[in-house]
Amino acid sequence: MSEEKTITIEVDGQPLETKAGALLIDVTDAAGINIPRFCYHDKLSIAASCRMCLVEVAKVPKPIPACATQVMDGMVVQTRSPMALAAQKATMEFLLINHPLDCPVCDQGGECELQDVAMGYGSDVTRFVEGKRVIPENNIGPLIATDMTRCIHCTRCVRFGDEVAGMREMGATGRGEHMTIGTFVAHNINSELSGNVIDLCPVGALTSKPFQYRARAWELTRHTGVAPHDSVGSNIQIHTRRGEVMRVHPHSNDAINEVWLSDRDRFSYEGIKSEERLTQPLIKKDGEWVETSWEEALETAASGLREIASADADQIGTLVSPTATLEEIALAQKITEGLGSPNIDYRLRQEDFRGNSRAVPWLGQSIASLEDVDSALLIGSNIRKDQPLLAHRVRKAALKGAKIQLVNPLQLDLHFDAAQMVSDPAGMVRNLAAIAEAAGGSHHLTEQIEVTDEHKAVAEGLKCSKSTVILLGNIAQSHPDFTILYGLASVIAKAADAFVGVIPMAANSVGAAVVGAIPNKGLNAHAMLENPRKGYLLLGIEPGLDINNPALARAAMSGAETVVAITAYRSPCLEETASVMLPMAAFGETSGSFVNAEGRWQSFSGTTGPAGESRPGWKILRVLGNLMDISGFDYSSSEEILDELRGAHGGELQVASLGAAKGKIRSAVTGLARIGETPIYAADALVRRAASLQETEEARDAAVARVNPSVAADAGLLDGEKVAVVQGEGRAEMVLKVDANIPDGCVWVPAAVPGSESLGDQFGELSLEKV
Amino acid sequence: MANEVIFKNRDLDNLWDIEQYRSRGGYEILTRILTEKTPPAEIIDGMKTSGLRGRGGAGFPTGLKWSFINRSAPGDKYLVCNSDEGEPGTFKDRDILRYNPHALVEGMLIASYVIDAHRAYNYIRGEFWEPYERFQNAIDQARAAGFVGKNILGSGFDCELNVHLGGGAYVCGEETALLESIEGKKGQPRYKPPFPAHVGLYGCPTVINNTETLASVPTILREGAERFRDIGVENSGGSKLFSISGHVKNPGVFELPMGTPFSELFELAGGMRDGSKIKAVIPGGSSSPVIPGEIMMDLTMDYDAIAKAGSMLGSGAVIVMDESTCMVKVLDRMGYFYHEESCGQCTPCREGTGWLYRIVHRIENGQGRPEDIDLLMDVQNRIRGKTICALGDAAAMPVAGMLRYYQDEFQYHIDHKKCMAGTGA
Amino acid sequence: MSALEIKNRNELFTPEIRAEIDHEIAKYPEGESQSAAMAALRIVQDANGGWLTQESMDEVAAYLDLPPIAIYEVATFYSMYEHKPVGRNKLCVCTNISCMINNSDQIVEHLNNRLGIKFGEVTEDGRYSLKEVECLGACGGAPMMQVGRKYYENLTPERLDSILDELE
Amino acid sequence: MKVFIDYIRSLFLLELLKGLQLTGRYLCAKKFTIQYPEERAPMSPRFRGLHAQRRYENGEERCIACKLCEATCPALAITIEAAPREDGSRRTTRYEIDLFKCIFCGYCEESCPVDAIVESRTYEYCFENRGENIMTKEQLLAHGDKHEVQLAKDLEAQAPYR
Repeated sequence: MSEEKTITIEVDGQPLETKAGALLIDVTDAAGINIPRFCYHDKLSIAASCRMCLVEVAKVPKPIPACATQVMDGMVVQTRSPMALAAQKATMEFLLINHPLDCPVCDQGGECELQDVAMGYGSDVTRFVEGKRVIPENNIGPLIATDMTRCIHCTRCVRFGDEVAGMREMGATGRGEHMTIGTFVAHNINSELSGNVIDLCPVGALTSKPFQYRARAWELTRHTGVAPHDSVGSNIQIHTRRGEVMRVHPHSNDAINEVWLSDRDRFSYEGIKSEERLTQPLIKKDGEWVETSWEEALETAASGLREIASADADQIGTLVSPTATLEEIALAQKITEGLGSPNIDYRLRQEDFRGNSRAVPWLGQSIASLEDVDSALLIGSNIRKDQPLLAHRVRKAALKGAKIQLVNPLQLDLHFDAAQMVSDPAGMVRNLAAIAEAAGGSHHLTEQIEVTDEHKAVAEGLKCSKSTVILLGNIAQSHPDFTILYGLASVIAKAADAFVGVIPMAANSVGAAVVGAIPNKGLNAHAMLENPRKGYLLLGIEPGLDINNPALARAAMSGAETVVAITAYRSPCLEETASVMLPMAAFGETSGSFVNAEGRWQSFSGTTGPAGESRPGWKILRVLGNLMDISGFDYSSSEEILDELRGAHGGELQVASLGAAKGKIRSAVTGLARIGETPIYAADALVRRAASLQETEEARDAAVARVNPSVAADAGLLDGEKVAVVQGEGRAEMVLKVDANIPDGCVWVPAAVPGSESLGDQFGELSLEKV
Repeated sequence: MANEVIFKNRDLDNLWDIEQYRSRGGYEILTRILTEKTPPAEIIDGMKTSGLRGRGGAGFPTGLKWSFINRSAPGDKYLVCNSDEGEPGTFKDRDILRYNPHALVEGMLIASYVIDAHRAYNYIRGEFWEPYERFQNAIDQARAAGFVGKNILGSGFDCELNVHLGGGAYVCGEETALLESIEGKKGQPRYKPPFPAHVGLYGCPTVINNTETLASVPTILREGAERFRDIGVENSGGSKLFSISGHVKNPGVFELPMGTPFSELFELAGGMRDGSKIKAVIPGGSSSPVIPGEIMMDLTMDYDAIAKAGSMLGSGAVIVMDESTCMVKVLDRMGYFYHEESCGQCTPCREGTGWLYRIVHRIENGQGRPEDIDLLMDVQNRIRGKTICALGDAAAMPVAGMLRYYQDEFQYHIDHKKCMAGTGA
Repeated sequence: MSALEIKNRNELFTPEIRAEIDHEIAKYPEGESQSAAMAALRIVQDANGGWLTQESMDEVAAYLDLPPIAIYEVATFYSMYEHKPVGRNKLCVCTNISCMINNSDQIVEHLNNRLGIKFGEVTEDGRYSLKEVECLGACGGAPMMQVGRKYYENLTPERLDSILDELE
Repeated sequence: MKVFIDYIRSLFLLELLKGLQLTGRYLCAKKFTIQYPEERAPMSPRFRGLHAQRRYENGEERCIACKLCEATCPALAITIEAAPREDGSRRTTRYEIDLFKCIFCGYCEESCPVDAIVESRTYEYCFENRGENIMTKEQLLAHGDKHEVQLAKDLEAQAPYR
C-alpha cells in the first residue's frame, strides 16, 4: 500500500521520483548516479557489510549504507559530500591493506570491481607497512579456481549458495581478520549453478578454471548468443579472441535466465576445441575412412540419397538433433520432403508415439511465470539437472510457499522443499492415474487403480491453490507411456483447474516441432529404426548416444546403404554407421535461431569461423539441396531462411493435447526395470566433449548402474563392484553403486554415457549379471 | 546509600535459594502483577518514571524499549536477557547470577509479561559455568514454585525460561549478534534497522535487556519507581553496580547510587594499592576513553558527568591504573583484544582493528615511526561511525582517548624505543 | 559426507549425548533446532576430550539436519571450540587489561617455565594445555584463569603451583 | 675601380686562403666521424633496440603473461597466448613481437611490472626471409640471456627515474 506510493528524494541535488520503500542504491542506479559497492547485488540478500556504499543523508549523523537504506519522502542524500567521500575512501583503504598487489597475474585484472573502484577511491600509496594476510588454498573442483588471499569478504558467493543455488557449500569460517571464505574442508563445489560465483566475485578470488590465465578481458570480443543445451535458451555472451571462443558469460535477461547461467551452458564451449572435431569431409571407401574434398563428399552424399529416393522415397529417413538450429532443421526437413520422403523426426529420445504428433510440446506459459505458481506437479522430471534455471524458478516459487510435488522413478536431491512420490516407471502411470481419480477426474486405462491417502494428499495440494502447473520432464518424454502420462496430467489439470506443459528437452526442441520436423503420415524416430531404411540423413546426431534405443539405431544404420551424417564431431559410433561425414560448424561458429521452452524465437550470429574445413549446417544442407536438384534452395544467408520460417510458422504457440489417458500401460516389466536418464553432462555432443565439465564429480559419477540396497542384496551385488547390464541383445559393463534413491525393482542405467551405446530403450526390462 | 536495589539483601546467606529470596518479599511483585493482571502499560509507565536506563553500556531507557513492542501483533515475541558479560573490566553480572539469580528470574518474568513473550532466554557467556548452574537452579526452583512454565499462578500467562550458553565471543554482547548466536549462527551483528523490537529473535519482536537492568525491575516495581529514581540523579535514575578493578586495594562490585562521586567509590575500593599514585581511570569498560586520575577524582559516576568529561559510563566497569602503568602497553593489549574479537563481517572493523593493533604493537616494541601517531589517529577516525555495530567504535574510541591525554608517552616510545621513565614496570 | 547421509540419525553419538542434545533442542521453538548447534558442539566436544574433529562436526550437522558448513562456521567463530587436541586440563589464562596490570605476564611466564609449553601447546604427557583468553569477567580477582569449568582468581606463582598439583 | 680591386684579389687567391683557413681549423680539431663498424657511438642506457626477455637469477623466466605490453603496444606488434604451466603458474605459451610493426616506442618495457620485456642495445639485425620478422619467445629469451649483464646494468641506471 504505502509501498506503492511515489515519493521524491534528492540525491546530489537532483530530485528523483521513486517508489516508497525502494532501496536507495537501486534508485540511484536507475538514475545513473554511481555509488561504489561490493557486497550488494540486486539478486541477493542485503549484507551491508562491505561499507563501500556509505553515503551522507541529511539529519543522520553518521554515513549510512545506500544498499540497506530504504528511501523516505524528502530524503536528502549526498553521495559525494566530504563525509560520504571520506567514508568511501576509508573503506577502500581498509579493503586494500590486505589485498595482494598481484593484479598482473590475477585473471580478474581488467574486469575487477576492486580495481575499478580503487581507481576512483583508492590512494596510490599504502600506509600499511606490515605483511599482508595469506590464505591457504583449497581445491574446489575443476570449474572454479580459487585464490582466497584476494578475497574481500563480500560474501556474495556464500549468499548465492544459500539463496540461489540452494546448496550451502561455501561459508565464512573463523572470525575477524581470520575470517575465510571457502568450503572449510577441501571438497568440490557440486551445484549445477556453481559457475555463477565467478561472475559474482568482485575480485579475483573465484575465477574460471578452464579459462584460467588464457586471456584478458580487454582483448575479448563479446557476441551475444543463446545457450545450446537446455530449453531455457539462456542468453549468453560468447567472448572470442582471434577467432577462438575463449569463454561464455551470461547475458542478463530477466525474462529468461535473469543474470544466471548453468554450468553446462557456461563451460560447454570447451567442446568446440575437442580433438574429435571433424574438420575435413570423410567418405568411407572399402570400409576405410578417407579424407576427401567437399565436392566429392557432397556428390557422394547427394547421389547416394537421390538413388535410394528415386527407387523408393519412403526408404529415406531423416533424424535431426533438437540442438540443431531452426534453419538447419528446416532445410533438413525441406530436403527430406524434396526427396519425397515423409520420414523425419527430432524426438530422438521419445519411445511412445501414440499421441498427437502435430501438437507442439512446450511449456505452455512463460518461464518467468513459473516462479509465481502456488502449486506444481512435476511428472518424470529431474528438473534440477535437466533444466537448472527452470528449477531455479520453481525453487523461487517453493521459497515463496508454493507446494511442489513430483512423480518420478527416483528420489531426487532437490534444493527446495517438495513432496516426492517415487515408484518404478509403470508405477508412475498408476500413481498419476490414482491422483487423477483422487482429484475427481476419469481415465480410460485398462488397469484397476488403487487410490491411497498419499494420492489424495497430492490431489488436494493441487486443487486448493490458485495457480497450479503440471509439467512433464525429460523422464516422462522418454517414458514408454509418455502419451498416457500426458493424458493423465491433462485429466488432473482439468480437475484441479491447472495448466499442463511439457518441459522441452533441448535448446531447439520447440523449434524443431514448430518448423515441422515431425513425420506427417511417415515414420517417427522409433519406427524409422524399427523398420530399417536404406538411406539416412543425420543432422548433428551420434547414433549411439543421442537416440532412445541406441542398439536399434546402430543396427538399422549399419545395414543401410547410405548414411549421410552432418556432424561437428567424428565419433566412433558414426565411424561405425555412417557412409559420409560432412563437417558441420559447432556452437558459436554458425548463425541460427532456437525456440525455447516458452516459444521465444532467439537468433544469434556466428562468432568465429568454423573449424578447419567445416561449414555451417545450413550451408551444407543448401548445397545438398542444390545438388539433388530440389527447388527452393537458393538462400544466401541464414536470415533469409529465418524470414521464410517466421512467415510460415511465426504465429503464437497454441497449447494442444499430446495424448489421452487411455490404452495399455507398456512400461510394466516382469524383471528389473531400467531407468534410463540422460545425465546432465551427457545431454548432447558438445557437452560430452567439454573437458572440465567431464571432470566434475557429477560427470564422473554418471556412468554407473544404481540400485537400492535391497535390489543389490537380492542380486548378491556389492557397492563398487563391476556388473554387466544386459538389455535384450545389448550388454554393458558398469560399476554398481548402491543408492537408496532408486525404487525397488529398478536399475538406474543412464543413457548417452560410454557403455550405454549397446543398450536398448531408455526404459525397459534388463537384468544384472556378475562379472 | 549503598546496596539499595540488587544487592539489597546481600547480607542474607544463600540468597540464591528461593526460600531466602522470598523471605524478603521476593516474587511478591510478580505474584501481584499476575493475579491483579496489572495493565502492561502501567508497568511501562512505572519503568519510565524510574528513569532506569539499560545497564549494558548504551544506557537506553528501559521503559521506552519495552513500549516499542506491539503486544497485539500476531506471532511470538521474545524476551532475551544479555548475560554475555565480556567488556574488559566488567564483572557485575556474574555476581548477580551468583548471588541474586531470583531477582533476575523475577525481572525476566515481569518483562515477559509486559511484552507478552512466552519464551525468554538468558544468554550467559559460555565461560560462566558456575553462575550458569546457579541461575539454572534458580529457574528450576522457580518452576517448582509455579513461577515458570504454563499458566503461571493460574493467571493464564505462560512463560518458558531457558538459558543459552555462549561459546566465547565478545561481539555476542552486541544485541543482534546475540540474537544470531541464539539462532545457532555465528555471532555477527545485524544491520539496523530493522531493530529487534520489530524483527528480532527468529524474526519476531524481541526485547533484549542487560542482566542488571532486569534484575533491578522487581525492586523498582515493589518499592516504587519514584523511590528508585530518587536514589540517583537527574537523567541517571537509581543505583548501579560498579565493578572496580586494577591497582586498587579491594577490587570488587559495589552498588552505589548514580551520581556518587568517583572518590567515594575509590574509597570503598580501598584506594590505591601499596601506596602508589593514581594515574588514569577507564570509567566504563575498556571501550570507554581513558581519563586521567586527577580529573576523575572530581567526577561523579553518572551518564552525563562522565560523558561531559569525554568518556562513557558504559557498563560501570572502572579500571584504575597507577603510575607504573605504561599506557602504550595498555593500548597494545586493548588493540589486540578488539582485533581478536572483531566478527569479521564489515570491512572497517575487520581490517581496521588489526591495523590499529599492529601500529600500537610496533610502537610498544620500539619499532614506531614518527608518522605513527597521526596514522593511529587517522585510522581510528576511519573506523569510527562506519561499522555495522558498535565494536568498531569501541575499538577506535580508546585510541583517541589515549592519544588525547597520553600522546607524550607514545611519542617517547617512538623516539626512545622504550617506556617513559617510571612506567612499564 | 555421503557416508553420513546413509547413517541413521539414531546411529550418531551415544544415547546419552543424543539425550543431552535433544534436551537442548527442546529449549527452542519447533523448527529452530539450529539454535542447539552451539550446545551440541559443546556437548560433543566435552565427550571427545575437549576438542572437535571434522567428523564430529559433520555428525552434529547431520544430527541437526544442517549443511556441514553451517556448523564449521559456528565452530570456528567461537573461541571455546577447539580444533586441535588439548590437554586434560586446559588452562585458560586471561591477559586482558585488568589481569595484565595485575601481572598476568608473570603468571604466564611461570606457566611457560613450569610446563615448558607456550600458548596453544599441550604438554607431552597431555596433562595440560595453555590458552590465552580474553576477559573472562572476573577482573575483581585479577590475575585469573579458568580450568575446565572453574575460575581460579587472585593468582600468584605460588598459588599456581598448588593448583597445578591438584589438577590430574 | 671595383673591377680592378676584384682582379687584384683574385691574383692573391684570398678566397681560397679563407676557405683553407676553415679547412685547416677542422684539420686540427677533434674528429666527429667514427669508423663504424670498428668504432661505435656511445649509447644511453635507455637505448631502445631489439627486444629481449629476461630471466631471474635462478633461470625462471620473468614474464608472467599479464599482457600489459600487448595491451599498451600502439603498433599491435605483440601477440601473447597464455595458460597455466604445469606448476600452476601463469606463463605465456606464445610471445611474439612483429618487428615490422614495432615502432620501438618502449611502452612495452615501461608497462612491464616485472621488467621482463626490455629493449636491448642491439640494433644490428636483418631478416633474410619472410617470417623472420617475428621474434618468438625462445628468440627473445635467448637474446635476453646473451645480454643479461648489460640489460641489468641499464635497468639499474634507469631505476631512479622510473
